[in-house]
Amino acid sequence: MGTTDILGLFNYWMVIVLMMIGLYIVVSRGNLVKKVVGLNIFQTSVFLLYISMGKISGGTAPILTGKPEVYSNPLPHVLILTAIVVGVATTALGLALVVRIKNAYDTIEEDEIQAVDDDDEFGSAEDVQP
Amino acid sequence: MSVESFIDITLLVFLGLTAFAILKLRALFAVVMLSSVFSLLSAGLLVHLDAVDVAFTEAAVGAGISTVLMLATLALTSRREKAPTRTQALPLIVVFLTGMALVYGTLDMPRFGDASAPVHNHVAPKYINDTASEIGMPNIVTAVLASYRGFDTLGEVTVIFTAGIGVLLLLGAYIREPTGLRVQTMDHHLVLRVVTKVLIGPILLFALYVQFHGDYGPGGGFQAGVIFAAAFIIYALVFGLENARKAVPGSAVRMLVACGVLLYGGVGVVSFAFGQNYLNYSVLGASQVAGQHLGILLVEFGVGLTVSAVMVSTFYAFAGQNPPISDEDW
Amino acid sequence: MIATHLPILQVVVPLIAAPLSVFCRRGTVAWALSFIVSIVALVISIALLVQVLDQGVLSYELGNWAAPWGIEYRVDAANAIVLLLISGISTVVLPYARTSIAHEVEANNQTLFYTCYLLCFTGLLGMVITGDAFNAFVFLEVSSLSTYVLVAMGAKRDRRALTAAYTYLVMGTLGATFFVIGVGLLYMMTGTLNIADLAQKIPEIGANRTLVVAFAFIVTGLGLKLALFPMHLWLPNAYAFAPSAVTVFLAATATKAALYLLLRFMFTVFGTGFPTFGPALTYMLLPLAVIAMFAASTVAIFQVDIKRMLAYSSVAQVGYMVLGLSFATVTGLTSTVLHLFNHALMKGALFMALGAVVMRFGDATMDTMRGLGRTMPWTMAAFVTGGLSLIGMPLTVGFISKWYLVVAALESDLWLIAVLVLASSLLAVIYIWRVVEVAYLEDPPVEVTAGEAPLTLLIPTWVLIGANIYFGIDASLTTRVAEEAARVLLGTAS
Amino acid sequence: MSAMIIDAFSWALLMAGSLLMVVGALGLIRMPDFYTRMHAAGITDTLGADLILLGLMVQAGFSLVTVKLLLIGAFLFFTSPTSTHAIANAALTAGLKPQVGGADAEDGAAEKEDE
Repeated sequence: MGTTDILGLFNYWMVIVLMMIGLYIVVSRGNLVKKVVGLNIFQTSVFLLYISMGKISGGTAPILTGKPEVYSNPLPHVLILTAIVVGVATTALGLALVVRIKNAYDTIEEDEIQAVDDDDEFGSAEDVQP
Repeated sequence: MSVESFIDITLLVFLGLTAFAILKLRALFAVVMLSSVFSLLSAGLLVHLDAVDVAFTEAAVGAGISTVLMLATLALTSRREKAPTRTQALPLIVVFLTGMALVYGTLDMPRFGDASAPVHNHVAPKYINDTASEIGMPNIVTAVLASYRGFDTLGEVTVIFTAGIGVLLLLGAYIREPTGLRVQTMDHHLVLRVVTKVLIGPILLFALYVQFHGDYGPGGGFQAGVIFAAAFIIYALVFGLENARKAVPGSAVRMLVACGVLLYGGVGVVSFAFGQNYLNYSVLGASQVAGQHLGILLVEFGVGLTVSAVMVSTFYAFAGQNPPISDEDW
Repeated sequence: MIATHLPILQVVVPLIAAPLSVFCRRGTVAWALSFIVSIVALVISIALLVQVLDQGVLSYELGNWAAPWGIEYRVDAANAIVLLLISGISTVVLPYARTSIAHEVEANNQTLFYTCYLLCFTGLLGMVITGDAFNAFVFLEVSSLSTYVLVAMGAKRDRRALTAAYTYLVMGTLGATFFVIGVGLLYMMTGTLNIADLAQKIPEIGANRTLVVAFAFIVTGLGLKLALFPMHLWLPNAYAFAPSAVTVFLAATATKAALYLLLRFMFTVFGTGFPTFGPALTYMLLPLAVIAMFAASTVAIFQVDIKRMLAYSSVAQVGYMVLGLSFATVTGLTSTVLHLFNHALMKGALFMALGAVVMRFGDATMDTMRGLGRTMPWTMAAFVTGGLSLIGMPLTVGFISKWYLVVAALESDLWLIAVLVLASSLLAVIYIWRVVEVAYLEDPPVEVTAGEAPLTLLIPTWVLIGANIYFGIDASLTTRVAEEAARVLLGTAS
Repeated sequence: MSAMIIDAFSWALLMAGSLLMVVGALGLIRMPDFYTRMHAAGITDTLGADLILLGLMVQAGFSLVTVKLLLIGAFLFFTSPTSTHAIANAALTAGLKPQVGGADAEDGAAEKEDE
């Protein structure tokens, strides 16, 4: 693999590292807010992956100027605009759920919630309402 | 190494460091601020990758609205993450394997910036070549977003609408009557009051500029909606939620949320009357270009309306919660 | 004239109804709107199915932009049957939901609940009907986001609905993001997002590591969405704590729509000729499917909450569906599509019966079920019939899909698998019998005064039970469509 | 020739701005308590950002871009002092005392506020 290859793929590899950090936060952390942050990082990195593939060296933003120019690919931009909206929608819902969970359980740590639930289930037959 | 790749690499390394710091830190306040920084840095990278519209949106959403929502959540929950107790081996292995799979996948990819990649030579050239004659506006992204792939955008509006309704369902029922005590108002601060008053006008103006200038430059309904909502949120923060609710009541916001989607969906339905397929804007005007222009203007307005209304109603829902922590903790 | 617009009307009618329902002042009005929309959608989907069986593939170009540039709706036998399933189930669930939801969801949330339901309905229809990979993601997210909210609405009954919804949100978003990564890699290699166009381009490229990874990510992402073992962890709690009507709707449609997308991507986009296709099926999907059948069924046996028991059973049933597709033969795929349809009927009926119990007693645990055979005879009769169908008794739909599955296994010379399918059915006998035993052989607790469920719950339940028996006796229609779907997916349609 | 002078001038402004940014960042790390850190951070928002904007304006010449840059400058002119004020005020309300004298008690209080 030559230097051009490494330079040509560095962008993608770095984006993959970002994605994996995000993914790791989601799967390894027990704090519900932190998980949402992790999801955000994961998704934002995927956005970067898409936009990277649309870039043309020496190209410009796809806004017509009337002069003959090389434009970068507009389609990934459109897709990612949509995906960003999906991302913020997910974030808003996730956070709303976190707030409700806090109200119901008085904690936002996964293992503490689990402990409370186990108590409920095995401690008494009835569910204790908050 | 060219300046181009230098900027690229620097930003990516910064992003990596930020992400790593987010992983390591347990102070959630810092985590949220860093996630905001992460978004802003990626917006910078997006500009560098020629995706100006996306960068605009990422800055407004990631560094703006998401951060506000996260801060609100922290205020209502807790600000410190517990030290992890379980073993981290399995997640690490899963993540490592996933990452390796992706790296393996990059080996046959076209190289970064390669103009001969399939991406640039199949579907995309039509957009670049024909937007001028078929849609008649300089911003290709807006043209593709609102017309060629307009249905995706209708879906996108539906997604944000869903989120708005969802947050209302989850938190709406729990909104307490505003007491004026719980929700901190800051209007006794002279500086904040004056500056806010000075700034809100220009911010709203800027939102309108972004909304209607989207055909020519970066911008459009989504970004405009977020900015519009931001102006409103500043007002609510400084002058109190009750005053904001007086200006625009929650029930009105809820109607506006629906109106935007209806406008977008309705514009599409008009095409039926002319025997054309759904979302064909050409029928709206005398010529194709005129029709497309009007159609895009209308649907972008629908997007802006729904987005700003959803953001405001989401903010109302979060801010209307009874914070379990005292004001002094802030 | 309207006939040409049917594909888009299928999605746009509920999509526009959703914001309209926000304006309804009362929950009942919103409900009525949803019900009307659902009936309209059902009529449209029947018309579409008839058209497809008549004329083959229907294509609808949105905004009149030609296919790979604009977004295309594409209806063939494979998605027409899923559309019919979704709108059909919705039409049966809504009358049921009215009583059940009024009971389980806060009064001031009723209107928005139906808005959310309509959005979920829209999303499911949209992701199934579309012929565009990215558009599928957008509508997948519409359905997912609304699903999270609908599940969380169970919090009035049990706060665990909130954590279930949160887990579902995290796992679902990961799944969707994996799917997007896969689609992105496909786009990178082909330059197109149109499914038909992708199907044409991919064989031209030949052996390519990026495409292999794209395949893996799409299968994993959708696997998360359809709760393929071992990615099913979100499902049991989500089904157990969601409001009953939501559980019925989700169990019958949500995983099915994801399974359809998986079929579409695996068979239409990549195709059996794709280099890693065979190994992925033989070494990944087939073993996972078999493990799912046994592991999930075994876990189901030990559940105390019957709703959760049926949820685990759903994971096992997904195993049967994936097993069918892993043979990659016409009979195998026919069994998958058949089971996709049939399982919706039986799980729908079973969860409806349980929903009636939940409404009367507040929960549906082993303890609650004691003596229900006497106090709620019709509900329990429905449960038993649905259970028999789940086990695979002749004269029920369960038998038809098991039959095709076993035949498909034997056709592929996998007699061991055929034996395993039958053996795993015995596990279903055990967990259904446990409930039946308690319900019929034990006495109801003395203090129980609750009687039979109201007719508004019983009639929809028995409609589904009726469908279970009808399609179990006369399976000619379903098998015909399923076979046609299998041929379409394998690209051997006449 | 004149183009080169303009270029050099603009670069000088940009470099000066960047330098101030670095200094500000350094101060943010090195200063002992919350209020002094804010003091250091103030440089980045005001002179640092303004010099960079000015450098860019010189690059752009008399065009629409310059007008936009001016507007950004005006916006920063209003917002950064205000946000600084709000932050400092919040810290004081929350009971964070400015550190006076010895640097031993470093960070304890400031760290808490940062979170």
